[in-house]
Amino acid sequence: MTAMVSSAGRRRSMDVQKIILLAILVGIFVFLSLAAPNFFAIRNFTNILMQVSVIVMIASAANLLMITGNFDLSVGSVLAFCAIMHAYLTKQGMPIWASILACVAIAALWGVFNGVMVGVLNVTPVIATIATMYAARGFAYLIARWDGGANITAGLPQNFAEFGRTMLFGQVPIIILFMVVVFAVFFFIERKTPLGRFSYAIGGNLSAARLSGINVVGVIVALYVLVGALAGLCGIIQVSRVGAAFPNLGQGLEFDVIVAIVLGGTSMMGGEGSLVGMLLGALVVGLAANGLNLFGVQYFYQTITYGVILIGAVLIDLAVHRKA
Amino acid sequence: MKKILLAALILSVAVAALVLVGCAKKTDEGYVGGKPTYVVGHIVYTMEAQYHQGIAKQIVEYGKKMYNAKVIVLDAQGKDEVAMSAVENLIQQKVQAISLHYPNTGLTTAAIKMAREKGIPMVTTLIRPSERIAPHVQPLEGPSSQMMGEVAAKQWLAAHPGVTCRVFILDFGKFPQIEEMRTGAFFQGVKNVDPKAVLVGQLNGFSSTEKSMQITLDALQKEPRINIIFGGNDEMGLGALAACQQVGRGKMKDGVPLTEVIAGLDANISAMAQIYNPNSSFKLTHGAVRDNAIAEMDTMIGMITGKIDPKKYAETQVLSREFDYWNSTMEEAQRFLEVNYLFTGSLKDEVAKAAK
Amino acid sequence: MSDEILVEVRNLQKHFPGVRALDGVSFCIRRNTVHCIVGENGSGKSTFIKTLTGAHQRTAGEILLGGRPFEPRSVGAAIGSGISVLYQELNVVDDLTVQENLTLGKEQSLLGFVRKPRGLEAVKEILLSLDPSIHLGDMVGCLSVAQKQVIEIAKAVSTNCSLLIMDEPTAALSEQEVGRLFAIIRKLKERGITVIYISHKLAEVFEIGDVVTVLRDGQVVDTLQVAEISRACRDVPESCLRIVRLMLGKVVVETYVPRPSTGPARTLLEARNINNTKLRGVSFELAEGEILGFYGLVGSGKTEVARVLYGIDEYEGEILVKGARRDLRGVRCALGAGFAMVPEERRADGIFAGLSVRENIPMMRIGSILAKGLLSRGKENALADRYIASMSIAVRDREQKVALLSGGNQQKVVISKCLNREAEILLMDEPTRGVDVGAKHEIHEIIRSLASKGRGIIVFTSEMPEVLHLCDRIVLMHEGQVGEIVANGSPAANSDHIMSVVAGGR
Amino acid sequence: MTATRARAGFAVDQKLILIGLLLVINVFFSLASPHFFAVSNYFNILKSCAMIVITGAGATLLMMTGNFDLSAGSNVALTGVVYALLAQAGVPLFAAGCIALAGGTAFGLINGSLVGWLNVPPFIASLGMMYIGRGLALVVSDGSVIVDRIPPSMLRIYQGTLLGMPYLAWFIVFFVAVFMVIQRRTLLGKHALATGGNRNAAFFSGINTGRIVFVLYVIVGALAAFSGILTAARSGAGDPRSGNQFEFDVILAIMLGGTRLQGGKGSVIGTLLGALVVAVLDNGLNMLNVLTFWQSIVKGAILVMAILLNEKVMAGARKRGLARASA
Repeated sequence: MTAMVSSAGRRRSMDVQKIILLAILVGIFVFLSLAAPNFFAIRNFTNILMQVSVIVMIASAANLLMITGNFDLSVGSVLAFCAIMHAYLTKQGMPIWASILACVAIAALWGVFNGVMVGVLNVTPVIATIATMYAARGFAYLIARWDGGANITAGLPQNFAEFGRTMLFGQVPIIILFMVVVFAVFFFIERKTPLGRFSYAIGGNLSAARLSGINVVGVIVALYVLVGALAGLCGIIQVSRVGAAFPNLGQGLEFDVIVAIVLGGTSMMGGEGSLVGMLLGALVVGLAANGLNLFGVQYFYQTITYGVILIGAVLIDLAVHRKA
Repeated sequence: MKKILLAALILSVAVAALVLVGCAKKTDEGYVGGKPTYVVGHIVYTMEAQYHQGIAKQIVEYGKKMYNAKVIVLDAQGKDEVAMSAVENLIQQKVQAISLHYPNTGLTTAAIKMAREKGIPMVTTLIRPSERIAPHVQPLEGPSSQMMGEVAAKQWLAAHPGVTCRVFILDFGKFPQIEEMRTGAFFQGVKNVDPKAVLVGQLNGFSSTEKSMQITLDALQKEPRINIIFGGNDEMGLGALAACQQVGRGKMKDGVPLTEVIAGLDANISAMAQIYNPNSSFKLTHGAVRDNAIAEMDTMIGMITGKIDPKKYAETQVLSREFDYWNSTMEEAQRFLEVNYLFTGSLKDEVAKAAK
Repeated sequence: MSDEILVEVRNLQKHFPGVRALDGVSFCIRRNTVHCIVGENGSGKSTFIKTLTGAHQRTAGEILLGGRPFEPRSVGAAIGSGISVLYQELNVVDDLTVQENLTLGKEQSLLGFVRKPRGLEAVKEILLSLDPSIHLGDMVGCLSVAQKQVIEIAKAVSTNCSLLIMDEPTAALSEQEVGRLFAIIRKLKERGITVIYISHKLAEVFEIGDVVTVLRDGQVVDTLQVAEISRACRDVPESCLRIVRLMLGKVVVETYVPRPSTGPARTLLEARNINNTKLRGVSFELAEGEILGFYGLVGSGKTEVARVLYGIDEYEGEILVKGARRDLRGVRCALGAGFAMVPEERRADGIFAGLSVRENIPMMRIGSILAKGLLSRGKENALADRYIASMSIAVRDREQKVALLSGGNQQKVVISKCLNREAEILLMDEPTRGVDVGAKHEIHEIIRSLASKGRGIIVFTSEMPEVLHLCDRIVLMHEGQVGEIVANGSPAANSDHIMSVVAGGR
Repeated sequence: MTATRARAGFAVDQKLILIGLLLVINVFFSLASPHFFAVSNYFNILKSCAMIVITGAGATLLMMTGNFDLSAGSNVALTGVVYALLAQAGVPLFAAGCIALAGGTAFGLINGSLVGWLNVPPFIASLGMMYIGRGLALVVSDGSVIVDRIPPSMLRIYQGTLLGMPYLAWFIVFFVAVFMVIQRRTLLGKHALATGGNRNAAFFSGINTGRIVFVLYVIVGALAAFSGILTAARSGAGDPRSGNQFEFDVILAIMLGGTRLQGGKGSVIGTLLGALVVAVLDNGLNMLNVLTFWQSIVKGAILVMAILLNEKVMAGARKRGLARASA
């Protein structure tokens, strides 16, 4: 019950949790390959990766953020906002590269906004990011409206739409490449850079971090900016994949992200967690969804399964600890 | 400290207030004689969908032009509680009539009764309430959906004789009336042409292009032989198209389906741009925006002026115009968009862009 | 009556994976005595308590409570049978009033409704007898650590417990408060309560203890009558070291040795007329290679001085570092100005419990392990090993979580972290709090050697022996002002004079 | 002694802000819209936030222990559907209501067991239950609104009035009062605060913190179930999609009311005020005919402002030595 025991226990749990997730993953995998039609096919694996890619990309940054003990509920809205913004700008004839830069910059600004509210003004992350969530979504719809509709679909440069669906070597959708790159970058950040180290420190003991002269505010703002920027980037990628921009893009994304992270063993209190765990978590969810769709199961049952997996994974984890 | 508090409070409230006034203002001008003759309310299921926004705009425009009426538009945000308090809100604002679209048929009935107690007549639209006690405006979606099914099947079989139609459908998650008027009717149409047609799957696309794309990808994984896809609205149809193109399908050669035929619903600009693009496989849609809005407005005014009995169920049916690559011209589509979605651009250019 | 045995421990064993925390402990505790348990960190003291209070389940052995076998399944059970514990991290709810805290868990209630507790007079009486300055209506959040302790003691007493266990209760107290606490303990004895008193400080053992049991590596070294030892001490002073020897196997006698001053040292730090809410006109100087001590009672402002110098609190006045005026707003500028601090609250402000020793040490100067802007594992390991060796930190390996280290070693990690900053001026707030005698000695040595390397060191402490043993000059604080600055070794540097200054200003 | 003053001051200040905020926006809307300032409209406002307040009253205590329930919304939907199904099957409404209540309570029971006994983190436990509950609601109703053969008397709870005041308003008064008493006067309230304030302290005082959390989850489950019945009564139908994001509105109201997510001090009144602020905003903005998208933006702004002011007060309280000033 003292700090020592519990924290020690949690550290051990990290790896255990990863193993459990891996087990679950393999379990679902084997089951589906046996039971589900056309599950076991290269194209389906790229398909699954493609579907978790957005989540993984954003969660890569959000994972570090949660390690500091904060989180961001506004990613979905920021994604939508940038999607619309990008569509709007390109439609007005702005060159694509310029528009991409502009939108990512704006997304980063949303991040700054979150970071300042949380880091400087000490607004609790829930409220701060929910507020941003409302605001960004609202503006997304407004921009679409100013453009004269509920969404921006017509008038986008077509070649850009094609770009998002490019297949590398005719096999791998380009978005998977993006995912791998982003994941690698953050894996590197987590292990190799002061930013990563400081995130653990801040989550582990805020006041010690302050007294050690770590620039707490800087780190938190930086992470919020990274999350925001990635959300924006994903928004642009989605536009290019879907071939149109809708303000309701990325609805509920914030949850998929947090679920992936938490399933991966990052505690919401911060101080511990790992990118690999997050990836496993995301894959578990993605795999389950894919399988259920292959079976053509009504989404009623899909939601139930989602919940069962969530609770089940944690329960197994706890059960294992009771023994250990 | 107290000072800081007070200052912050007043300041931020003031800012918020200004924003409100700013956007509240512009709705209240341009009426004959400075003030509207009638004030009516219109509750939208959700402003998210282009279709519903379109109807809202039409009602406001038409109401102003035709009856010098002010239309207060409220968004139900797809939530029961919001919808109900929207009704209460309109009653409070003493509107003279209300038009309501909400899929919870029980709620619409309750709303009608509540408004009636306060002497406010109400017209429902698109989804019929559980009790038929008030006028209702209904686009004839059923026949058009069926017709789309038939056309789609015909075109597919023409291009691929002997290949059975395998249909995949994206819906909103089992709404009976949607089943009857859209998805069911569409598949019926397919079956009329190809009795052996099979329904591969029917999943919820959450009326989101993004989600529909993912789900369609899985569906194509399950059954690559899918060759007809119907999206419960154009957003979902576009999602299906995106999915097909992602896996290297979604192709046509001058209107000859190579991989599959996709149909949507609502007939909005984005759909049209694809329909008249000879290379994409999104080829059919139907919808009624302006006529629906006009019917709603006329019914409301009719009830106010006593020409229509607000207690009697009378269904005003409006045609849901069907558009497809083969049987309707781009000019018709252009005109439809201008009239219904207040479209100012040129469909030809859009298509040209899309076809690039 | 007073000879009756309250607790008898027979061959108690507690094993954790890999560790034998308790390895066959046996001894008796007589009723109505103050039974001290001493031993280094990690000698098994806290494990013993946890087993006694049912927080841990013993591996083997038995405990007799009042002659009957005692097997507490839970903390609740232990409380039920009259055992209460005063832990180091205080267990009071800040958001509740004193009264609510005292009655917490045993409120009288009717159908779940809290009734105005009837036994209140009793509680009030107890509280009054312990510390009259506390009122039942106060919010506990506003009380001092000592006062919170009193509340916990009062609570224990009011649950008419027969055995009260105190785990290093004086760790966070000033001498004055310690005195008051001892008075309270004596009162408890009068009430017929037996006290198990766990401490590092031998002086306390001598002052308050009746019997002392020495633990080392989970085994009982010996159990002695304090009276005998102290008598022995009076006769043959050397034998006073016996118990120390018992505890450590090595002798520690600290006396101040004025270090040869290498000529006129440069002034490192100069504070002129520092004022803020707590401080009034504080001025002092710190020379290179000097150990400056700040001594005073709690509330005298010594901690506030530390906070000002480390940029935590705002202040008016001048602070010159090496003659240059520095404006210390925020920790980061203080660090920039060449300060580094070992904070008072090790757990709360010092260590990153979840991280390994290796990860902790470079935290204050990440640059020291960067290669081309990236963390270099090689450098990091080297750094960690260097400090583990030089500070003789007892760890399994550098990857061990700091949470799992004993208090003394945690403190060493904190100090290493601070040293790695390589700052010219070290602020050490209670550097040896909650550290066992051996480690304390080592830490003092480290501080001296740093000073001899030319660093300026300021030690803020509430232990007079520490000041007298360690510091070259002593700043005596009283009510936020500098009472007097005495050079150690000078006749003024004697405990009576010092006490009179810090207590009465003159 | 400053302590007692500090405490009082703290409590008052924080409420004052919300009350002040409420006054300001009320005055503003009354001036801006001719229809806003009317008894009937205030009844509308109360009706629109009734479910949030009712559930929030219990959830406040739960959050004081440092836990929260994301599954409330799903519980609302599930209960509503079950209630409607029973009514449809001809079960007398009262009986149906009781059964539905029992069902919703069982739902809370699961939450409680997961968090209180099995130590599953509240976020995961209740989020999982949110999905499960939503799914179940859709399954039992087969995704469609349950409306046929529902006795019209079902609407009465929502639309009926007593002494000129809607039942829902009475419910608000009742539940807020009850839970104020529970919070201030009962063991449960005290122990909830202790559990959130300092778990160890509670534990060593012999309080069974697990049980406290468990009980509170059950209570919240029951309250959410009751809200579900009211929701069904509002539309005279069971809608499996109702109560979507209900849990956020609840948590938002609670946090606006000054209760911390981490637990510790909290107040039911605060929750009521918080819910009112949001409800008045929604209502007033609709009165001003503000475009829904602007509404969400303004709402976000006001939220942050309220919390910021709370923070300031907290800081002030800390300065006055309420909490230990830490570096």
